[in-house]
Amino acid sequence: MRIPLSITDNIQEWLVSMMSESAASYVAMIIVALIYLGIFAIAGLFLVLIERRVAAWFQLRIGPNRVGFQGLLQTMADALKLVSKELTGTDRADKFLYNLAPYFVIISALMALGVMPFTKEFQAFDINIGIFFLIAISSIGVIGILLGGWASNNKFALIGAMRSGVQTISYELSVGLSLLTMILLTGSLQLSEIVEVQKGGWLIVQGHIPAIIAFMIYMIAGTAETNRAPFDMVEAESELGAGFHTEYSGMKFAYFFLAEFINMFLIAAIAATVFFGAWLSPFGITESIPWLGVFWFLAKTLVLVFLMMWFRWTFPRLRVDQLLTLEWKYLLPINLVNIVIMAFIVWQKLIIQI
Amino acid sequence: MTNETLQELLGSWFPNPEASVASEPVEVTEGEDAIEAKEPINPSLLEFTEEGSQFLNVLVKPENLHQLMSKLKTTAETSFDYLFCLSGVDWGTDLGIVYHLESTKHRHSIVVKVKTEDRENPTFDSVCDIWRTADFHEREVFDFFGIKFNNHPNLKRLFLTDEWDGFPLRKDYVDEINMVVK
Amino acid sequence: MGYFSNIFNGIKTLLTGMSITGKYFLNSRKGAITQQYPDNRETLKMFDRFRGEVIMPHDENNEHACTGCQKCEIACPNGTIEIIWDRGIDEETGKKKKKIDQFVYHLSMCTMCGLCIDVCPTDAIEWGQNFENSVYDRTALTRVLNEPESKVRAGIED
Amino acid sequence: MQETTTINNNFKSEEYFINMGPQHPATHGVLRLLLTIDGEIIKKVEPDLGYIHRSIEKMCERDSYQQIVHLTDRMDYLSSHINNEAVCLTVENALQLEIPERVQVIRTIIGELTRIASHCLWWGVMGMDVGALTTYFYGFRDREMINDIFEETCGARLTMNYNVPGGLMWDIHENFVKRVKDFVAHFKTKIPEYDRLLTGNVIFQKRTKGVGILTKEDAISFGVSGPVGRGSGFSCDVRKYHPYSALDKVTFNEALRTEGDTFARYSVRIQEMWESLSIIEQLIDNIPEGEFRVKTNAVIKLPKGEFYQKVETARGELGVYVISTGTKNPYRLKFRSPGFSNLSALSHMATGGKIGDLVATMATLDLVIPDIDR
Repeated sequence: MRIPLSITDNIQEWLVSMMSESAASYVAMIIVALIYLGIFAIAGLFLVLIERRVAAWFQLRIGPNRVGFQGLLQTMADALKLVSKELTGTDRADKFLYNLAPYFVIISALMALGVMPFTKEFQAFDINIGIFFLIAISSIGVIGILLGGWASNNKFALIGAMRSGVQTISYELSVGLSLLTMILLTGSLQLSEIVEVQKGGWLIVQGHIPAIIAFMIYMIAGTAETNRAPFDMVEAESELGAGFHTEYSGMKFAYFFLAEFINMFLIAAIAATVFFGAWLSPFGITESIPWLGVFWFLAKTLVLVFLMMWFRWTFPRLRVDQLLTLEWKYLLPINLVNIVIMAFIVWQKLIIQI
Repeated sequence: MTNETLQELLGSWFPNPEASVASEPVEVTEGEDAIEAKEPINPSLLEFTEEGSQFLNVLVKPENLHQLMSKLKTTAETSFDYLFCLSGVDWGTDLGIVYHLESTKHRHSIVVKVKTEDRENPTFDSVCDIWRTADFHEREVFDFFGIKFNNHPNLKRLFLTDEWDGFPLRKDYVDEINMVVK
Repeated sequence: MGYFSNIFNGIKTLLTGMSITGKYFLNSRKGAITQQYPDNRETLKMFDRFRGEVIMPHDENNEHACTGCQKCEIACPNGTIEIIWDRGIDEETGKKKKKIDQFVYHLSMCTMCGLCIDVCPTDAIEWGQNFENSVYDRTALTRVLNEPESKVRAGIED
Repeated sequence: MQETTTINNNFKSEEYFINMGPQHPATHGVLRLLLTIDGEIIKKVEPDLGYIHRSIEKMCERDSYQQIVHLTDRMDYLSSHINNEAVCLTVENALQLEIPERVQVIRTIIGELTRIASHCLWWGVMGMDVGALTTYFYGFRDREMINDIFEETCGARLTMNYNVPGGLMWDIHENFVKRVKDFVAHFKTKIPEYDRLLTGNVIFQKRTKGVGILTKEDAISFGVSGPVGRGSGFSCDVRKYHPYSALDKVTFNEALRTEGDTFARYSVRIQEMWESLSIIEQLIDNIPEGEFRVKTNAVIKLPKGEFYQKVETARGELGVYVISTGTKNPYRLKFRSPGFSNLSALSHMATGGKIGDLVATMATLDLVIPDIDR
């Protein structure tokens, strides 16, 4: 199996010069995994910081600005504090599941990062079912939440977990269908190919009206997938205290917290890849400098992350039945019609090509 | 309705049987027209006073309390539908309740008082089937004065713990540790 | 058609809300209402009438205006003020006169109602604007307001 | 057929209890609600009170009338000025004191400012309870301006104790009029912003409309008052029916809605902020000159008798019922607190709704726990 267009190749070639091929491929995988783990643990922390600063600016506050320059080290300090904290738990909790849950959540979040095309070269794992893999992985996280809520032996946590289950099962459909709409345009699930297609214009431009509708649906459903406000039924601090992670403390809580932010990054990154051409620069202005792709990718992703933060700090929370109404009565029918429209457009070649 | 007409009307609801020994015993549950026709000048079981208060005060016997209250609420001329204050009072020898009523239709007010000398086991009829707000207020009175209410759906301590000894707002309550007496 | 107008109206109201928060986001530099407290200590000035604590002003001769009439002690609802007084001999008239030994003020019990200052006939006590009252030991909140060796200003009668 | 029954039995839903509070973000203090719920549906709500009961009524029986005033600050601390005013009015009416017009006008202005401040806080917290966290800070920003006005004139931001039987503790500060005018101008631009941010929001409307319905009959029967009652069409504004201080000199509309749901109560409060602004505007330019305090005896003794005074706090009708035996302490003093009666209707309003509805309903009840626990 050859994995094209990926940094694993480069590392593997370098390793093969030192050891046998099979050993080299394993070592390469571990090295790449460690690099990703390191980068995204830190990136997650910075996302938390960004969220806090952005929230503060929406709310007439300043936000954390004491630890390090402009509070840059604040979340590091918080993480250190969380690591050093005592891990508490409830009596008669299902200890094994209780301990397992945070790892489920964080691992599923980190796994999805593997296929993200940061640039043409910087992509760990470019499988031909990339989008499918992403959708599949991103819904594993909910199992962790369900486990955590159920195993905590706390009624608030249980309600939160059940809500999470309901929510994810519903909104998965919309995430999948809205991405499917775009796949009609690309004809491939492989992320590198999806990016390649967009050299003739970002998909949101190519697909115009149905693509914009699909993007809106994707952002709504994606926000719901990450359990963020206005869809934070799972936590809903004014209703459930802290929801499914009520009984978690210390590092286990930090895993949940970090996973939420990495998930948010992921949802935004998928949107950036599928709708906004991943690492492609607008109008190809920096095409000659390939490593700037990372910049463009992150810029697009962060803009979308900011959009999600804007949602969170503006809107009230929906009620749990309204959440389902929104999905089943609005998003899903519109989505299905949208796919038909998109198919028609692709069939009739009404695509806008630059 | 002015206080005088109120007094007249209310008095006619509860004629004093001793004042009309000659006449037949009157069923209090009968329509008011019948009673008025029989004994218009009958002194009442209720005691009225306006002294030292801005409202008309009615003192009613515990056994007539519930009947008077439901009449006050349902009769069209009075229609006291708003029980805005229910306070327990310890008058030294008596324990009692003061009901402040207002009519949202006629905008007149009345104060109904009920007293009992039984300090061991004071009991009145509950009015929470007439005004639902009485539910909480009666629980508060029970909590602080130890006055019990018949037919109350959920009569238990509201503010204090169930183990609390005594009834703090009674005048004879002593708590040497927590109470600072000046 | 109500279905679609619902959607459009809904989205419109959501965007209106976002425009409000967005406006504040863009003006966040000058709009911040945060008081960076320990840093702004220099510029933080309380209003003249602010009730921080009860103080007894002394003049340059270490004299105050308290005659020890105990009106404040009676007026206080919480027993915050305790006046330990004594009888001394007035130097001018030679008569016996009440004077305070210690004006004890329990800040920990004070509710800042201001009744003591309101009743004081000689304006001997006033409001201080200090608001940083936290201490490590509770006994530090019990203060003696009159300075040691201080005495009543001449001519103050209750 | 037989099998279906078995399956149903296996999946029989079970009611269970949840303890909401005393430490819960939505109970705004130390209110404890015992919820019986079936899934998300609330079957029964039973409030458990008394976590901060201080027995103010008993304390009043040993305090002088001047001292009682400052205790009322600690009841409904968001409308402390109006609480003070209630006690002062009771004493003044009992003594039949002639209160200068200046005092009445100042009391009314500060009372309405208190109402706006309380509603600002409520608006922020209401938004937060339904999940829009940003409203909290916008509400507090505007409330802070009022608190500054209070601090400059009264010396404290929350527990002001500015009223004394017979008038005011001090005259108003020289900046008072200017600051109030600044605030009125500022706040007039902010209420439309509140509306655009939260009131119009489709999610907010979905969350509040048709939720926690209280009919007019129930409202009267439960004795609810203030914005909660007026949201149900129960015209109960004490300022209209039993005007006190300078409230008979101003014209204002009683905010009234008939729907009786959470959104109606919300709208009433927003409307009340406009009305309060209008009252302040009518009074602020012509505060009459005169004394700010009438001399009273150092020891106030009320004549023998019973006195009742109603005022309209931000939460509803506060009643002060004093039984005096002619001594310097009241024989019995009862506070009819608005929050207590309003809370008694919560169970009725929330039953059958979801947990999210309970939170939204509770937010529009605008509970202040010390007011309930006293």
